Amino acid sequence: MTAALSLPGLLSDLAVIRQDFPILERTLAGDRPLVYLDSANTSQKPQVVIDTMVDHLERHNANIARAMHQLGAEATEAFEAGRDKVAAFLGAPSRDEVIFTKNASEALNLVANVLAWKGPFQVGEGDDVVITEMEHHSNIVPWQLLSQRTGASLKWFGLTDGGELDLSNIDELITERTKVVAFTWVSNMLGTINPVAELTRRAHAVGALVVVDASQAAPQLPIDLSAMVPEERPDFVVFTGHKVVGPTGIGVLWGRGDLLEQLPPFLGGGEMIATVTMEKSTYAGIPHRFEAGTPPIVEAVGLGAAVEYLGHIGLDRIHAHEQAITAYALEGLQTIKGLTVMGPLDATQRGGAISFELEGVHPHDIAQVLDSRGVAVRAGHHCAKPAHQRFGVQASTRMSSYLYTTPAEIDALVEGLEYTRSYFKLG
Amino acid sequence: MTAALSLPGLLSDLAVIRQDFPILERTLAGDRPLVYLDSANTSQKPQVVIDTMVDHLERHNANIARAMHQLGAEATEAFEAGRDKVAAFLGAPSRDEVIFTKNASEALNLVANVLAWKGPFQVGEGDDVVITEMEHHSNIVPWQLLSQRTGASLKWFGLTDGGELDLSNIDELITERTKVVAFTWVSNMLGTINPVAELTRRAHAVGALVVVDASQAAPQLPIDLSAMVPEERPDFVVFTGHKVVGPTGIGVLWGRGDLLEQLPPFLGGGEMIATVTMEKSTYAGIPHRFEAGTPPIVEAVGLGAAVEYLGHIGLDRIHAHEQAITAYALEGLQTIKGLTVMGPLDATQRGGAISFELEGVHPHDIAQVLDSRGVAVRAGHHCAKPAHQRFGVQASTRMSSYLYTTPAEIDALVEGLEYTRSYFKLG
Amino acid sequence: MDLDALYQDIILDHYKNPHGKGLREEFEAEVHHVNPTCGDEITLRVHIEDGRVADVSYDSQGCSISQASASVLYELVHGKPVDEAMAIHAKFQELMQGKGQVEPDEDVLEDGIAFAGVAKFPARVKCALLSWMAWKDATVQSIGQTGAAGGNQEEKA
Amino acid sequence: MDLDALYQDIILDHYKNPHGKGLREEFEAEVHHVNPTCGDEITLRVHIEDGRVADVSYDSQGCSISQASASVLYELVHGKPVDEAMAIHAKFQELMQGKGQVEPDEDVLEDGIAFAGVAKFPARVKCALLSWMAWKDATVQSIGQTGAAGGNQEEKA
Ligand SMILES: Cc1ncc(COP(=O)(O)O)c(C=O)c1O
Ligand SMILES: Cc1ncc(COP(=O)(O)O)c(C=O)c1O
Repeated sequence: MTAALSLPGLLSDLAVIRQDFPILERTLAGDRPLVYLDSANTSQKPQVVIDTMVDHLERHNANIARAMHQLGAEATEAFEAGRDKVAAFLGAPSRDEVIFTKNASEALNLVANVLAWKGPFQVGEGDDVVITEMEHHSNIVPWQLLSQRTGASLKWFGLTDGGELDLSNIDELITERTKVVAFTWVSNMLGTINPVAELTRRAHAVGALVVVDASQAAPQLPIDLSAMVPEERPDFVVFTGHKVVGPTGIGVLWGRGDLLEQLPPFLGGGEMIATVTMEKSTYAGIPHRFEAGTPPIVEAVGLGAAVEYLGHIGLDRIHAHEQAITAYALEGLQTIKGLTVMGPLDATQRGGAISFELEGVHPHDIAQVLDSRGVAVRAGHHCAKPAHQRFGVQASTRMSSYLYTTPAEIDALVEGLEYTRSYFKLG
Repeated sequence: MTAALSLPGLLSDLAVIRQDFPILERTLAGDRPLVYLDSANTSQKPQVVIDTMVDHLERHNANIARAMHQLGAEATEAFEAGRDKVAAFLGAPSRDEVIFTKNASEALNLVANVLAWKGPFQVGEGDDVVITEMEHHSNIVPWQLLSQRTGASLKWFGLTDGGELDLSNIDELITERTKVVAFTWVSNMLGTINPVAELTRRAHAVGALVVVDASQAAPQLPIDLSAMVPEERPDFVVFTGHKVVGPTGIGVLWGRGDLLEQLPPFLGGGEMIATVTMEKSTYAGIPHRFEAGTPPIVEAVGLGAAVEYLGHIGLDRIHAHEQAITAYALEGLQTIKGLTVMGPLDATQRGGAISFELEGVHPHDIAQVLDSRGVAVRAGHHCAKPAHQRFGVQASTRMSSYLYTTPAEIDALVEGLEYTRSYFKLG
Repeated sequence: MDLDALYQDIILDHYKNPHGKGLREEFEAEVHHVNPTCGDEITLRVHIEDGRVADVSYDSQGCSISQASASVLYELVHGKPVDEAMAIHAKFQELMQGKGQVEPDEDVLEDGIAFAGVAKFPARVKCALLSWMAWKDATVQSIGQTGAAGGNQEEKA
Repeated sequence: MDLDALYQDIILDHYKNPHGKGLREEFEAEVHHVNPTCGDEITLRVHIEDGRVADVSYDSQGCSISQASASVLYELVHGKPVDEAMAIHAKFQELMQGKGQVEPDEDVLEDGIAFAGVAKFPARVKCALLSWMAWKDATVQSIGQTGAAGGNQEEKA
């Protein structure tokens, strides 16, 4: 196979974009160039994100809101500009609906946790929470904890053999008892893109809250919450900074403002209060109500630069690039004897994470051999054990591309897999 | 007053240390050099912390634990080395007892939150939780929420007029009903240093858990948990990265290993599990059990560099420096007509945050005038409303120094306060 | 930073001699607003009579800007028809949120124009707006209670 | 990275033809261990008789390293006195945690010396240790049950 540099949809300025990512120049042990195909795990960072963070730390560092000196004003402005940029990135109806958490997992836990406490949306005995078999553990365990702790029942959408949600029993799953429906927009294992609008409409029809895990969607699909009709707009949307070329230490919870205003507090402390007395405390308005303590300041500054960077390139173009690379990869992978791709096979209907099995070699061993050639992929359960169990496997190998991935890197993967077969003496 | 560059205890290499902090070269509006006296709010960052983070992002960035490629191994090693460095900084009996959170507030909430759930330490009706009137809101609100949600009673140590804990009714406060005693090591408002060993011994005698907020202690006092006798060693110690010359987005919870092992999980998700099935999940051992989702990776790397930097200078020397500057500041402040310092007046018995009132000018206005001269202080309630209420004031002005503070900067503060008096035409 | 742009004499005068300060007995609605960041507080009562702001009485703690702003608020709205007072409120808010780019209208804002300088200090804008937000909140509540016309209830903050 | 240092022929042989695999009926303790990072799993049973490791039977899923390691474990400990088996365990663990700096003792570790290369791959050390940790856990439990001497219970991981 030869590098098809002219695949339709490929970013025309791919070579220039790659120059934005200093790590791509690294050579690894054995003088191998890095072929990074683990972007669904975490993305690499462009220079502008790093430089923006450095400039903040070297020139504008101060605590925010509470500090009224010049540095404090600069830091506050930079931090809140990060919120504005994230709001724009999501097309959020209001910037105050954007809450910074430490990662996507905390954002999901925040919602699940506050629903355990007294309030108009409290979940309890007799209520149902519905999730899916393809969720990341971070969108499973919080709901398991919620149901264990409140007596609510946890229900699951199953999966079809093709890796789609099985909606055939939706009427049994989404009923008047349903209080929450939580699901991933794009699967981090199967790549499946779920029907957000349809599921949301169904859940809203029975008065359930809808929580969408957009951790894998935000990096690659254009999102415009304002453009969604209210019945089809989820109530909460979550993503994580480090997968959208931003830093670790920051995640985002977007929530419908009127809902957020009615939820009980999550973490208590500085910044989230209106007033504190020994008898009782009252809480600040959103977003601060859910941001206890010093927030991830330099991280919000970095995340702002990150989503702005993606915006400048254009999410439509990034999406097209991902589709082109994914199609090319699906094609290449299927040339390999004994290799089975899990999840949808049509690149236009899926995200860019491709998990597969190779008969006769365990995923760890595949990843190890690939690594010896500089090709970085993920092996294991990808924090999606129930989905693996559904397909009767314990682990798989996953490649995942991003806006800096080239067809030549896919070629390197495919060649590496051929080499793996020969290394393990498969016929 | 003239700059006393030879105060005993002052860091001998202060001029060199200042060069490590790029922000100290900044000039502000009006070409004023920055005089940063807001370090109790957040500390400035030395170049080595910034550079270490940049190097990580530019060369070693990957997700940890789950990634088994070379970058993943490097990132994991760098992250876990951060944990080792923090463990060494605290003298922790075991590195696995060091849990990374997003800030000190989350660490405190973690403890308060898990005590609400079923387990050997569950807090409920009839139980007491004891805190103090000088706590930061982040060590108040979590306990208010816990008591509201479980029916436990919240009790408070009061304060003496001198700003010390009033221990006269300790026998009524710490009883067999007491399940938790939580208090700050060093007050962020009054500067008071609390008797950790004594309080811990008393609390342990009745079987209560002891939670110490070391957010203001960790930056300036040498801490050696291993050297403490078990009866006097707190069960949990909390601090925050951004106050120890580290980045935002990371905090630390140290907890006694056998306790942590018995506590129910806090946030659920990736990394904190042993196995996940649709029926049930089991959880990983410590520290991962309490670190759901992608942790603050680059932040842990930065924090590691930060505590190592402090360690190289020496916490003893930093402590002596703080005491020297604090003594010099207390002296200077008291020359100002109408100025009253709140909290202990003996620099050897207190931390480096000094809150004060100036008759006839509101703290915001003081801070504003000082800011116009480049002097950055904090004005307001410093997230310690109950303590302000105790002293019958609604707000105060606070100066806080750190290892880079010079006597000349204290002079600038004192001169700025004189100018404030004249600007507001006080006689 | 030009301190004098912030601390205009008018502001310092109102700070030292606040107009209308103190809580008075006739009112339909009382509100308590705080600035969570710094802890400035105000308790404010509004009395509406015949579609007019018959009285605004308040007790407050805070910096010179927040105190002077409450005093100017009192001067500008008491005795005015609710509609007109609301329009003044809108003008003042526009001025405060204009980052120093909005030219104040002295005919409408009178002493309030002294706050034009405050708009250049983002951290102080909240101080200046505290009493005004409290007033609007209380006024909308008063109108709800008295059923008096003229208030624009949908605009409730 | 030197792949051949990791995938020694001995390892690949044990992987393809694991010794002692399968769960057998005689046992005092059964444990289930997982590697949370990657999901490798093992169910392992230990049967102690007269102070000896009469049998180690297991069912496991995982990579070549973890599978081969279980097979080598079986070969090294079954039939040995518990004390001696524990000593072998200690040696193997030392080798694995030695970052490639520990020289393996072939007299004690036999085929286990092939794992010396694994110690240079930090991400794979856990794979190699999974079955060994499970074995120790189960053995300590078995001894607790049978009351047999010789086990070092305090050392429980
Ligand atoms: C004594 C004390 N506790 C807790 C905190 C909270 O720290 P953070 O805001 O990083 O959560 C602070 C600082 O703000 C503090 O000074
Ligand atoms: C679909 C999905 N949800 C949630 C997460 C959790 O994100 P984080 O680890 O940043 O909390 C991830 C990534 O790990 C993911 O892929």
